[in-house]
Amino acid sequence: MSKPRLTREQIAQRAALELPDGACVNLGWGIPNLTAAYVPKGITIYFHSENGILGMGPRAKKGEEDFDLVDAMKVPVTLIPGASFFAQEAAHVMTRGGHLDVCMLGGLQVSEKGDLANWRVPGAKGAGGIGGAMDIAVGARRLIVTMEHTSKDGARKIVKRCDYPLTAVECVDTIVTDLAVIDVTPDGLQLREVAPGFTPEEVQALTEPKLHYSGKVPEMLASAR
Amino acid sequence: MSKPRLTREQIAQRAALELPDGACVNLGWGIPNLTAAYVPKGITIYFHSENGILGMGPRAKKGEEDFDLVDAMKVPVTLIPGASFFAQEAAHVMTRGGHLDVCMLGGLQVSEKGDLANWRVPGAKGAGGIGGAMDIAVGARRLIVTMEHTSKDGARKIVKRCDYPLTAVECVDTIVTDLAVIDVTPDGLQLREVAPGFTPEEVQALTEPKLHYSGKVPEMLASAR
Amino acid sequence: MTRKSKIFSTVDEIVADIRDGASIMFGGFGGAGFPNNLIQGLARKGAKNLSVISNNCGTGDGELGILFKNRQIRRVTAAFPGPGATYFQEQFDKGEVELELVPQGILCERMRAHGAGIPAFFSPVGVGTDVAKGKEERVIRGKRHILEESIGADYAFIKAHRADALGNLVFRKGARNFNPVMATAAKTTLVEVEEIVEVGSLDPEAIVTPFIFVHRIVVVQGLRYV
Amino acid sequence: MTRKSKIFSTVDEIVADIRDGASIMFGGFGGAGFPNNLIQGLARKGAKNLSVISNNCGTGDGELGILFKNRQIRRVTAAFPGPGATYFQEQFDKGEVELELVPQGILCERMRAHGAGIPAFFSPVGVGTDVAKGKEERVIRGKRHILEESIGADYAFIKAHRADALGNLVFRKGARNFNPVMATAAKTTLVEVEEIVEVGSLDPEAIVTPFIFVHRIVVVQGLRYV
Repeated sequence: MSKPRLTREQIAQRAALELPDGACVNLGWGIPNLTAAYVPKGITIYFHSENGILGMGPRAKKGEEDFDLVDAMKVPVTLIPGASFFAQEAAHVMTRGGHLDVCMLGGLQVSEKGDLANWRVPGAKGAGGIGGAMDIAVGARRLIVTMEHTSKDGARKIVKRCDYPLTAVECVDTIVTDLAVIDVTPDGLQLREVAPGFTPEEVQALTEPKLHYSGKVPEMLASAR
Repeated sequence: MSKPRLTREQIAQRAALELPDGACVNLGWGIPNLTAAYVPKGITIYFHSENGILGMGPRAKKGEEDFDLVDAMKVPVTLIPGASFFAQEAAHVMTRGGHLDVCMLGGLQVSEKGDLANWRVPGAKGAGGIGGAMDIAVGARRLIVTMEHTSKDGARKIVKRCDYPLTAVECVDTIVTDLAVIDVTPDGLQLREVAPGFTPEEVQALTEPKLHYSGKVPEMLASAR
Repeated sequence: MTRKSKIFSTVDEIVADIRDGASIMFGGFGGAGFPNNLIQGLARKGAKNLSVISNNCGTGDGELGILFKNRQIRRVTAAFPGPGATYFQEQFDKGEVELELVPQGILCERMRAHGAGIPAFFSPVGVGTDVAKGKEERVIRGKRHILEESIGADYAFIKAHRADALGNLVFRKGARNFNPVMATAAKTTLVEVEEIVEVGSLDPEAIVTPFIFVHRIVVVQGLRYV
Repeated sequence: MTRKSKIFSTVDEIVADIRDGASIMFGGFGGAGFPNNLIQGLARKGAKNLSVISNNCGTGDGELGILFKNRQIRRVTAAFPGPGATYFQEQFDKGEVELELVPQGILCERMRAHGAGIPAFFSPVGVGTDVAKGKEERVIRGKRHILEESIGADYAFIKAHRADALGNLVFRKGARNFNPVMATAAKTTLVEVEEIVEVGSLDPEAIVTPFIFVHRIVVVQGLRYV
């Protein structure tokens, strides 16, 4: 299995195609955060940050950073017209209250039912940290998990039942990986797209629960290469 | 018993002496609302309104009214320096959360334990209305009830147990009436002052629960005449 | 996918889809911050059997009064219906309209909870009073509390001073009152504003209601009933 | 009775009465809005056995780091201690400091509840996770929720941009973060500000934290750890 999978950048690029024009969107650490750079031309996304910003623009240019204007990853950003500042508590009224159109989080494991584990590897050293992920996972109108399809040691990350500490239960709507786009539905996991060069059978082999699909499964969109 | 009692204005005037400099204060309908006019010279009170104002000044002058700047009684008011606007929900964080130094409410009945009934006469027509009184009664750091000592038909309003619908239980700290100033304490009602010309025994006769006092009870302060 | 503008040209268009039986929150307090144009539009539209949430129940024909006059309202959740709410009071006395009377701060808090994804909370307000009837009571940290449930609605009708074209809002003085919290608690928030300004021209530090809570905007001269 | 000014001349004076065992909230997120001068003052003061609430646990010696380095903190409630919180992580691994790990929005909400007089609320966040351990679970409107209790503190240490002499506050951009909610949830709120202005010169519509929530003010040049 040495065929090239999508890169992290390409996963982000594909994930960006899930964002509708005008959406209010929160991006988590890792691959989700890369997505901001790939918003298709002609649409405007209002990025939300837990510290109380709606309407973040691109990273600040070198020399133009304002360290009071940072995203949740501590990166100095900019604003787009229509942006606003508010308190952290109000930012989480937006997350938990179901006001954000789309949220993207990284994942360590996603279960068949859409349970997400993304904040702690069992047995890892240190205290771990939850941050805003649990509020976001519970409240997002649509939650997209972007991650590699398998772990570095080849373990399957899309599983029947998560054995890592959970972030939230039954919260994931769509999984975008380096091998596939998969929707979590009441009838199980629906394989929507496969990475170019891969077959549904190959993706199924790297996925613990059953993937549902019929006929030819489209390739992950070309613009994502 | 035809000796003159204090007028409503005089009750308000006496109640105003309970306000410390710099206090944040909410005044309810009726006699409490009259108190604002009697704040002693040299001190500043920041009046709070449930619609989201802290730092109300006097009523607006005729011709200078701004009907977006009204108190909870719908009266156009003014602001003093340091005033701020906020939402109704935040105004009640202040009431219920214990942030207001002093609140004053009118009363229909107050019990020995400091229970207050002030929003509905049993059997009255109409739907009644609670307004902000319950949040205020529960949250005030110090709650002063200002009212006439007896009802129009002579019934005692300071009672062992309220039989009118309650506003809140064990909430009243001090009662200022046209006959007395009474503090509600864990040891019962303490008679602090009596109206000029009245004896403690006369006030006790018009008060159902036992009033505690020792020695000579001072007259309600002269400045209140 | 083209994004639809939130701006409607007329009051009648902005309320055109309100169905019979809808639940609607109405901002306003003390004569200030009432979405009176939206209310008038709803009166013309004539949707009936409404379940409404409002601090009060109108003053004569003004504010919510016209909707009671037209018998469009079946049920109301309010803190202070008000002696001036003549149509409401008449119908209440005859048992023709249902009332849930709620302490004002708790009314705010129940809406805020809904907007914040909190389904219920314990409150010290109303303990030992009629408000506690039928509610779970629990002693927490030695104090009695009752359980209050969050409250949402299909629509919020609110009034703001200024909006930008995205729906960021600022209010004017005491006219802010219930409007911001209602915007967070409804599925669809309709706002009437006196002025609409360019996106980017409101100070991001001073925006009170971010546009995420606002779905439809109409610019119209304010109506006030004093 | 003469009213005391809220303005202190030095950081050391403003923290002078903080006792061993005090509970303290600290604002700040992502390097912005940390009351770093107050923290340094507390480090000099040396109060020990502190119970603290903060989104994170410092970065090296910066932010809360110095207090962990000095072993002044016994217990911390945090959402994201952070990999850069070296002193905290060392002490945590050795079991020398107690940690309550809380989802960030719930941390905010528990503080807001405290400030709002709400002792507990049901939350959908953390259901079925480690966060739910030991908490009451209840199905409300068909969804699982857990009961979360409010959280307050003796002191809030916060950072604002500008204050007036009464303590009305405005913040700067993303430096607002946890500061306003903490101001509502502490018995005594200490604020460091970059500038103090005349009472009446802040726009009443744009004040974020009304002075009622602020008890002590010190003007001091901002300190930042990037």
